Amino acid sequence: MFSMTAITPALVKDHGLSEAEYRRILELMGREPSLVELGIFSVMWSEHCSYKSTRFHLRRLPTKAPWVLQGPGENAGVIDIGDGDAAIFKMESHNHPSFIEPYQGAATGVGGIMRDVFTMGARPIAMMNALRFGEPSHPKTRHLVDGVVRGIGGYGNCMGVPTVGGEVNFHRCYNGNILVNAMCVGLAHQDKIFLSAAKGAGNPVVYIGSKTGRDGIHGATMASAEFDDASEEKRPTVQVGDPFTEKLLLEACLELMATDAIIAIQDMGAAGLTSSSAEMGDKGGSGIELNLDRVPQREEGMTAYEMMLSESQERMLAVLKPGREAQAEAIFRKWELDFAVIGITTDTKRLVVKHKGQVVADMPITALSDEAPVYQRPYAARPAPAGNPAYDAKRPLLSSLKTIVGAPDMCSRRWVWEQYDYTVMTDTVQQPGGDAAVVRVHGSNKGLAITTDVTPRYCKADPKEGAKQAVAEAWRNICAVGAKPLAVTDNLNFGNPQKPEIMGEIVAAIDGIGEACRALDFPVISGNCSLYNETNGEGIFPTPAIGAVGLMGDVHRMATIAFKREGEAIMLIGDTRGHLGQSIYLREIEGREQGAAPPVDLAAEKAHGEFVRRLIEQGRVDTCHDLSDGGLLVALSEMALAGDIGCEAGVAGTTVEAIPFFFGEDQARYAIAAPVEEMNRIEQEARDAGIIHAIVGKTHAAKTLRIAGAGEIALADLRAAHEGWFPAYMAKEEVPPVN
Amino acid sequence: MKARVFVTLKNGVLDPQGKAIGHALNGLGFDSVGEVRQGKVIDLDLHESDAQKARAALTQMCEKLLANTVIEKYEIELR
Amino acid sequence: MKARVFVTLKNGVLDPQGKAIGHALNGLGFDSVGEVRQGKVIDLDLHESDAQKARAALTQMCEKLLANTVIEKYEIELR
Amino acid sequence: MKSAVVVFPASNCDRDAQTALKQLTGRDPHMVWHGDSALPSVDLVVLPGGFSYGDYLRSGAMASQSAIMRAVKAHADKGGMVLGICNGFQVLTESHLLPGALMRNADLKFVCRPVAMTVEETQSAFTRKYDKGQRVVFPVAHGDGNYFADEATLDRLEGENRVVFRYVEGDNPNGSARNIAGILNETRNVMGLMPHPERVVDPLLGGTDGVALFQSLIEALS
Ligand SMILES: Nc1ncnc2c1ncn2[C@@H]1O[C@H](COP(=O)(O)OP(=O)(O)O)[C@@H](O)[C@H]1O
Ligand SMILES: [Mg+2]
Repeated sequence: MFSMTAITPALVKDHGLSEAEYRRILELMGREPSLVELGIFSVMWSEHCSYKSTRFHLRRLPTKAPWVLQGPGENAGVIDIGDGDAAIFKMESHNHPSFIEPYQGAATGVGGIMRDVFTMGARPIAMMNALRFGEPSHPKTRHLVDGVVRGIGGYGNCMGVPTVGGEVNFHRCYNGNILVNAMCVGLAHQDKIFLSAAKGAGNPVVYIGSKTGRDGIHGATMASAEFDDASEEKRPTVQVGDPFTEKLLLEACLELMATDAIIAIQDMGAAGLTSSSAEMGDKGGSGIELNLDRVPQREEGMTAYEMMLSESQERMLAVLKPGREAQAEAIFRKWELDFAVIGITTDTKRLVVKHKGQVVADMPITALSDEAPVYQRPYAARPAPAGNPAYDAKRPLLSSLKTIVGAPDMCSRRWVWEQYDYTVMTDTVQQPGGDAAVVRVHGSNKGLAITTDVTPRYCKADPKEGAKQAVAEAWRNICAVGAKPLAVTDNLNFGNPQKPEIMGEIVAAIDGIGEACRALDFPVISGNCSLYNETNGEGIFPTPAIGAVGLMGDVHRMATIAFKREGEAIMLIGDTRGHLGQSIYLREIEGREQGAAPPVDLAAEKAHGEFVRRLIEQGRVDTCHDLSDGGLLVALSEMALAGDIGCEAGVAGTTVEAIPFFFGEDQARYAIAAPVEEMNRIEQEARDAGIIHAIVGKTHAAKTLRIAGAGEIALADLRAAHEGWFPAYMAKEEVPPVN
Repeated sequence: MKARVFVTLKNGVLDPQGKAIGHALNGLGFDSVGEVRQGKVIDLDLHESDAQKARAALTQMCEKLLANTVIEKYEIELR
Repeated sequence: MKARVFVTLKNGVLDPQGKAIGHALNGLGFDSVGEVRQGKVIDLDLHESDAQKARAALTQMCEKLLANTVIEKYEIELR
Repeated sequence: MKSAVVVFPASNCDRDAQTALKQLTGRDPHMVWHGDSALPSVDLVVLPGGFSYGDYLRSGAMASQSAIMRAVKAHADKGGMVLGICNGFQVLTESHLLPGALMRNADLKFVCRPVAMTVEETQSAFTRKYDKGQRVVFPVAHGDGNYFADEATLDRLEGENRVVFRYVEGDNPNGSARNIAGILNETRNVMGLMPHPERVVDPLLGGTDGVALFQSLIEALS
């Protein structure tokens, strides 16, 4: 029945399968697999699709809350945001393709995460991106920054979805492995959420979107004898994004979803037809039979193997109610997209693939899902450095500040976000540059606050505490604008899990995320793992990026970081002990990455976040900034620059010395500003609630930052440093565009 | 010396622009139009009279900057 | 029949892309590079065997869609 | 005032235009599909922002060939009002309803930010509610907003007071000739501009400077 290709050990190895895995395949199949079947196993059992190294540990994450409508396991997670509305979101990486071809890699990353969200019935309403590049002096960095940012903009802008925030870091640990993590947030009606379970037999399986080409078929497998001959050029493993087609696909899918023709729908992401059909059959407890002759093809002479493994973009697979094909087809024709009935659901629980009158694959679907390997890889914990490092107390505070606000990791990201359309859809009520972005729920007064956070240097020093900190900072950023944090998505970026010390980082980080999310009632509803981020044995810092969403009832009661009025009192909320370990100060001023990561007190995070949020919700505070990288003085500078209003401040409420007081990175802290009488009341309430706080200064008429005992610096000077670095760095060599 | 460099997508790489142009031309009634691919043409003035040297330099320029050899191929024409 | 259409900016129309490429090439040490202009090349498959008809159709395509004659000029090549 | 918004494939500010028109005129605009060949009977046609046809080939080029554009031309020929915003402006120049062309931004980057402009001309149905010389701030969000026309055309535009909005000197986001942000056609019933008035009709979104543009049209057309 199968055209036989001998499955040699070399071929198995080329498919990334171990000998033990192949023996398991033989057992499950009861015979030698065909080449197509081997290809299908190779992608379905890959780390990317099966999460085989992390699945066991991910089970420890909290995923439930009364407001969680759909946790991990679907294309994206879903939360209840009231009034019958749902927010649907997920974050995903496109690290490796972006390193090879930054524009297209980042663009298709954006396209992929958007499909994950709109395949569930949501209209995407906001995008975020968390980016990590190598050190600025590395010869590739500038080119990668330019390409990635243009690629994200090129795709997101065309889609008409505002890109409202993100993160950018530079560090030598990413020299050979940049990270491009993109997050998409969508909005849907709770009664119109679409899942991927292909329930029932005899239902048509339809293919919609772009045609299938030989995109992204893994290079290693191409080396096998069968595929050598025809290829005059080395086949690229990078796909080209087509945002125009994706925009049509989005509108067409939403139009089809407004009918009741769909039983199940799923985007074709990594491993395209293979994973979408296997996952839909698996979730629906059904079988799927595909006829590849009907697949719309872009190139001639495509083999079954190529079609099943192609990662061509902008495609979807859906299962319709019988008899609805014509209705669906009319919608896709209107949008000038390909539409084809390529198969049918069955009750066999098998994936059967036919091509040119032959059965080229016939396999039990459970072999691809439930039976996929799950490893408990050995892991080793690394002792975390302890102690608060020494510092030179004689360094002048304000010149250090100027250096810090102009450092690559700390300067304004305006150069980045101005290349993204962040105002399209006319609901961006808090623009990039603040703590969390806020997008209004269209036609209402509700808002969603969105942020992404992680501090890799903390995670390197102490993966568990660093992961807790990432969750805590995301929580804080959402509270700081006045929203209630609801749920998170994570993107776990790590090195090679087959090394026990890396696996140790993964396990510790998952434990940290779990502990923080549990304590903050902040469940994980979706996520993604990106492992093997290593070059020549050098791994990246553990980088568990956290994306989070919160809800505010009334966008008119929202805080921003900008000082708004002169003469207001500034309060520091939280305990300041002057933690300089792993701080920006130590790194940028003393040139050391040293000491313990700042400890995270989750009870304090919760209490302080709720206290601040209540003040904002009550309309009593509209100026708030959480304290993170760079500590209090950096926060005050950002507040002053954003509002173009100066302030004065001094050490208060503690015996901590000036440098650690102003630059320490103790957690669970916020700076707020309010009129003096209001602040008196707030102080009383803080005292009553047992929340550590101190009045550290006030806003003033001069456009300066004045620090008791350290002098004064003009906002213009700070602004020049803060706004200057990025454009100056990027201007050093003009990089011509791709288009 | 003047040189012209063509940078086009490799065969098999999706060309969304070409696809859309072909579609639009068909829509305008140009039925005879089949596949369309779009590329870049870069015209350069070179202060170099040795054709061999010019070609070597252009090859380097293409590899380093003008083409993204992951997805694009290039042709060099001296004139 | 295959056809190639070149669409380039008219002389006198500023070409920032070409300028940026020239600048970058100089920056990479290609000192012999003088002026650079960037344009588009569009390759078409035509189901048409009559060269004259093909050229007439292509001229129309250029005028209607492929070139914006306010800023661009075009050349047609049959192959 | 009755209005219509044309939806091209990959228009993406169609809903934004719809929302603003609804808010300011009190009635829903007709949403018209690019493949239709007729317009409903309306006073104003808006060509919205976005990336019609992906902006492949040239921004606005393929959209200018849409069936609906013949009807838009006929509407304009009869004196009907047409407003092209961003991609809509590009469609208008590609359709020759407005002179010149919109080229790639001089620094080759997409730019999204608020820009300051002056209202240069108030003798128009689009701007009569502004003061001449008034400074307004609208956001831009485009990669191809660099207005180009030959010197004679530019002189003529200026001479006939058809430059309606001009970027404040030093705040030109795209290299546009003579800081031009928006222009009128000869008969002053077609206007195109790169900045987005429909994004500044709500104080929460950073301003209300766009309101007067829509109110001008409402007043002129009532
Ligand atoms: N890649 C990016 N794209 C868009 N906005 C970004 C990006 N990186 C950072 N920003 C924005 O810059 C601001 C500062 O970022 P960051 O210092 O990481 O904030 P925080 O410390 O509050 O998490 C935020 O508003 C953030 O959304
Ligand atoms: Mg913050």
